[in-house]
Amino acid sequence: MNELLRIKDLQTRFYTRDGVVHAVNGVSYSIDEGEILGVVGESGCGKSVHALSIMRLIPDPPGKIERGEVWFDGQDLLTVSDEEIRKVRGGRLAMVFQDPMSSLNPAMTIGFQIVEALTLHLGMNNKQAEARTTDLLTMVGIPDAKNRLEDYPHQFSGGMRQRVMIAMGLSCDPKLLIADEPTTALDVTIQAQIVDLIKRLQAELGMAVMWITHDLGVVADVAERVNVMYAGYIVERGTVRDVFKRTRHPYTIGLLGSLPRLDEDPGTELSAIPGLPPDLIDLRPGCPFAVRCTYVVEQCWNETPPLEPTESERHTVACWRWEEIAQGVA
Amino acid sequence: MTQYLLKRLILVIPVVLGVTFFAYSMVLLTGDPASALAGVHATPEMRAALREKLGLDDPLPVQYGRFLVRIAQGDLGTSIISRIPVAIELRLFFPATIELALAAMTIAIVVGVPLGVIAAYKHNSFADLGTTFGSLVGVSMPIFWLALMLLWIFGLKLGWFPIGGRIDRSVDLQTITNLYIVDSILTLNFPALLSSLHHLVLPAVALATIPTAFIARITRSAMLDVLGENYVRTARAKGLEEKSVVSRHALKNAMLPVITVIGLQIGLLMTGAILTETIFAWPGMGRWIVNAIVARNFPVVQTGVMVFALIYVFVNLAVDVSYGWFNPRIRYN
Amino acid sequence: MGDGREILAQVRGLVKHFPISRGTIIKRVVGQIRAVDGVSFDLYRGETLGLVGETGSGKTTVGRTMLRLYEATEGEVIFDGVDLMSLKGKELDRMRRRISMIFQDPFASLNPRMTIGSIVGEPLLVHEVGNKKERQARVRQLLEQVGLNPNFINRYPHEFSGGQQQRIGIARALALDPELVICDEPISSLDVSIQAQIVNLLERLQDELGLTYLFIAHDLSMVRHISDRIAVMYLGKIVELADRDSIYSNPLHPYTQALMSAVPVPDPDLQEARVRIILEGDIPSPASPPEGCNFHTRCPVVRLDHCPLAEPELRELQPGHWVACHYAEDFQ
Amino acid sequence: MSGSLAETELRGLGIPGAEDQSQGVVRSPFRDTMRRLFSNKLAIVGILMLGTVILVAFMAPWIASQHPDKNGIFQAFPQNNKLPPSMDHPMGTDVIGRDMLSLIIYGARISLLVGVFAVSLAIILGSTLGAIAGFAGGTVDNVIMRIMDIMISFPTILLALVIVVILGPGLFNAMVAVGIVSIPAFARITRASVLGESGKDYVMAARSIGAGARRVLWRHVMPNTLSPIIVAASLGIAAAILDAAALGFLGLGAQPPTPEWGLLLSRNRGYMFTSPWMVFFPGISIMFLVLGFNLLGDGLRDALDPKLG
Repeated sequence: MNELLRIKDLQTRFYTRDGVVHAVNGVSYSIDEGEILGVVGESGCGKSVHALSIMRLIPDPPGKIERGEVWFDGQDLLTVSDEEIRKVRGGRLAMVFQDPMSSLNPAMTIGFQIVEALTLHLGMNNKQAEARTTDLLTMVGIPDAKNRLEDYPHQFSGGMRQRVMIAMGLSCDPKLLIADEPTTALDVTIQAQIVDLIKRLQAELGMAVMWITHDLGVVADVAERVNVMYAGYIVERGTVRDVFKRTRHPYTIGLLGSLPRLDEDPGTELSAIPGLPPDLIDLRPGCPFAVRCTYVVEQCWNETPPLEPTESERHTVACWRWEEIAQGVA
Repeated sequence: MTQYLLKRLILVIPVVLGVTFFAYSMVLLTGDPASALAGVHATPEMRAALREKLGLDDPLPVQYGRFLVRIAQGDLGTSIISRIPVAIELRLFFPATIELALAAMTIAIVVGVPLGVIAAYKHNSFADLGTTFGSLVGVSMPIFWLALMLLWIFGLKLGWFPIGGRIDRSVDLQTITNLYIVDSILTLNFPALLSSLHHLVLPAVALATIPTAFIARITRSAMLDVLGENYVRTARAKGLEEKSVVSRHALKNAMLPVITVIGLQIGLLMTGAILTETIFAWPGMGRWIVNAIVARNFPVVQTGVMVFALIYVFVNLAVDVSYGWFNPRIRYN
Repeated sequence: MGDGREILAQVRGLVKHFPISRGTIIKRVVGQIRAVDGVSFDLYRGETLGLVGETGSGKTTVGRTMLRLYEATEGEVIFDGVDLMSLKGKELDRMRRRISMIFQDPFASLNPRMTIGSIVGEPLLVHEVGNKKERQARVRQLLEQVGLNPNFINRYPHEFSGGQQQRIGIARALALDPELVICDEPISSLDVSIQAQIVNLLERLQDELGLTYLFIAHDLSMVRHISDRIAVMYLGKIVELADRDSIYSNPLHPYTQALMSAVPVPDPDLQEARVRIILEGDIPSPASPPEGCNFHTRCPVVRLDHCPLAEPELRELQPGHWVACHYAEDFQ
Repeated sequence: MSGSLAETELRGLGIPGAEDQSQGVVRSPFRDTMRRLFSNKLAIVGILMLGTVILVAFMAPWIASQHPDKNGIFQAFPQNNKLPPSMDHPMGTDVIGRDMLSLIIYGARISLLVGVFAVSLAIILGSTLGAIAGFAGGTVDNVIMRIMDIMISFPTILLALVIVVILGPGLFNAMVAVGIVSIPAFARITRASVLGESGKDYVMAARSIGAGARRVLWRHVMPNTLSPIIVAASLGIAAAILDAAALGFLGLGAQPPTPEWGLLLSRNRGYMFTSPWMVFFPGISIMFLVLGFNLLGDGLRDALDPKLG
């Protein structure tokens, strides 16, 4: 597989009145062409911010991409001109957002909102763009698409709106689709429809997908590889089986333990992670998870563990004690 | 849409009735209209006769009903001072005020909206702070003082603009609508157009100050809200240029609160017109009413109060209806 | 199921319709949002009954109507032998001491201008329990019980994280030693690792205080974890009610089956092995629910000659296992 | 005000640092508001401006060079009329030779009084009506709010003029008129706020523990409706001062010899082309005071509701 996106040491901060928020703290990884990568973590772990940083959509001020490289299709997106990045956005690199109601412009027809992208990136005229928009909407499963181009977002249900968002994201045949919690705002049965849709389209169109979510179950379902993020760091990375079955980071272990399992005896107590997520404003040196970690040792307080390969080259973890954990857990 | 319009019209009816009722009963509250009409030298018998003739001894609802019938027939009474039918005076003064108000509103929108957009876009910049502070100064200014200062500086010291009236006495203008700008264009009277525009500048600028400031403030805060919305991020993620993001995606959504304020500004504009017209000797409704109030010229006061209130009511109706264009949700519900 | 166990509350034929009114000056009712449309179930003392459903299923309305936060359109809620719906004034207040509620959005459910001490102490004050000193002591005890530092008593809600705010809400709900606690999606706005903390807390408190829970949620795996019995709602009606194990091992309603198969499992092997039932279409609006069986528009096994015409009864197909589907026998 | 957009965006991104998590000092909503208010430059300017006027008004007997007698009349010095600003008369003298600065200093007392009185009247009547409308709903709400709609349809000055004509000209009547004119604004704000707060979860929570209607109203709903009313009060005082000055200017407000700013301006208007200071200083004083209240009101709005820019 060819490498499509390579991120090196990405760091994003927000300069707020209360202090500097260390949102993303040196993230490096790559995505191959046609791959589905899951990015999982709780709120404030930097998963969305890092995706927006890739697109250069961080509101500045207060946000600032401090350093790093984002190589996409032979270009470093962080150094190209504003004009160049606009050509990439919505074209080869598209994004679908969490809340389909607020992410669509309420004062514009959905037809226009998709046509707009097509005329911009593919240079189509209105007629061609409308025809393609109808095809796209049909493809994402909107019944009677032709007659719905003139409708406004509020005339669609939540699930249908997310389909419209997906059609918009796919409009210019992106090589990479970043889906930022695309199913979080939806009901369970609708969520299943959307997951199924994106999986099907990914297989058909062969694009790569970065699937950002807090739902470990969704990741296990859709992704081939996973990044687990905590406090702006990737703490564990590997194939879904590596991360879910040979878990090496105490945070991932805790996260999985927090979830009740359909295959477990429901009587057992959940092994919740104690404490609160860290305050990113005064993020202290050392492992960010140390305060909540049951495996913590002296070293964790002072040195930030690097992301290192474990038993397998492709399964990496940022923990000083992963080997002991492996022996204990495995 | 038609149904929505109809609904809104029905809602206006009680307000219109209330307004006319207030205008009518107000006169009774301020004292005996018969004595005012009859003059100071009238005997008690003359006043009593007049009261009976005017039907002032009937119960209030009956009087009000008669009043409504009368204005429905276009009879607004006769001015006590000039003895001219109020309807005729109204046709003379009303267009002057409309001309002034429209000019002021145009200035306010043309200046205020872009200022607010720029301030919001360059949030926390010097331009933003300047607009915020400047617009606060604008709304804090006593309009009669501002008018006097403009008159003093641009009328007297610099001599750029005339200090009163609507048109030079030396210019002939055949009036059709009594809107001088419209009339001079209709009659292709270029000198009259120039002269009336020249006279309009200072009063219009004075009158526009407060609405401009208000509109700039509201536009700024509405734009700030909208620029933080997710669909603006979507527009950027689509690769649109900033220009289209702001002008196409953000502005249309931000206009909703702005047009509400424009509607509400009409009330303030009318308040301003009362004061501005007094200072610039503008022969409009404001001056007409103030003079009438001081002189207790009730038929004129009644008419003026009603006209001002009805303008407000119907402008706000128009604003409500125009929501449909900006907000498709309303159009379809 | 009910054998030998004490019934704490019975909900019988509960209906809550919210009128949709139109009109400018004269309001007229043009329709009804049928939020809850005939719901009956029993609550046994000391158990947790899970009430699951998606948007528009009416699960939250059931909880709120039981506490008379909404007035029921029809139906009875018999609590310890008394119909709550018929109570007035003082009697109602007395009964309210025995039932309390935990809300979905912890921050929104706490008055931002009150200290957490006065929030947690308010039920005591309202029901005139003890003197000031005793109340203060009780508040400190409650805070400790839910895992908060009692010295925070003078702080304000916005100074706490979401999980801590929910603990404050729980402390308030426990202030009057209630017998029944209605938990209205108490964890759905929290992060995964915090959810587990709160669920463990609720379970511990149930053991310690012998509470009965009505646990309202949309997350099936969490409901299965915490509940003894589970009721599944769809468009204002209960479609299936059974004890936890039988509903998971042997779901009899096609909606329950689809709902369970839609829940993602955090295990790639299991995920692969599962057969997914993906329902088509959207959830209909509760303002105009489909005729007959209200699930027939999305049902994968619908029989069009019957389902749209007749409304299925909720019937006890197996002991303690209730289901509202004409063809539930086929799934046994 | 600064950074509010940023904070909203940060919350949207779910960055915990964007919400205050500091657990050090006890931070009541009141202290938070004050902290935000005093970190707003424009608000501080407003507070300083207001402070100056209040101080001047309070200290008038000590700082003015001329003083009114028992009947409130300033002595005229006809030989000193229309003197331009100088060391002796920093703002010059008026048509009958009174020291403008002294008049302005004593006028500050009147404008402050007018603003506070009018808005107090409007709050007492308007907010009560609004709260009743919001709580009662139905017909009561409809009737109250339609009356407010009618009142709001009249330009404020026009309505005030009519009220003054009914009551008779004079400072007190002008204050009452301006107060009445402000009623609908407070009624609307209070009603909207009561409706908004009543629908919130914490009100539902209070009802769930059995709190009675009175407790829900006074302990839960009303304290949370205060913010918009406080903001409206500050901005309302500004508007009331302007309206009262306009009434004075039209000769229907304060009557001579009261040194009311609008009246001063109107009395000297005829001489403005020859002695512009006589018009300039009263006007700038009005603007100074009104701007102070507007800046404070704006700052309070931002401080009380950090979400709004």
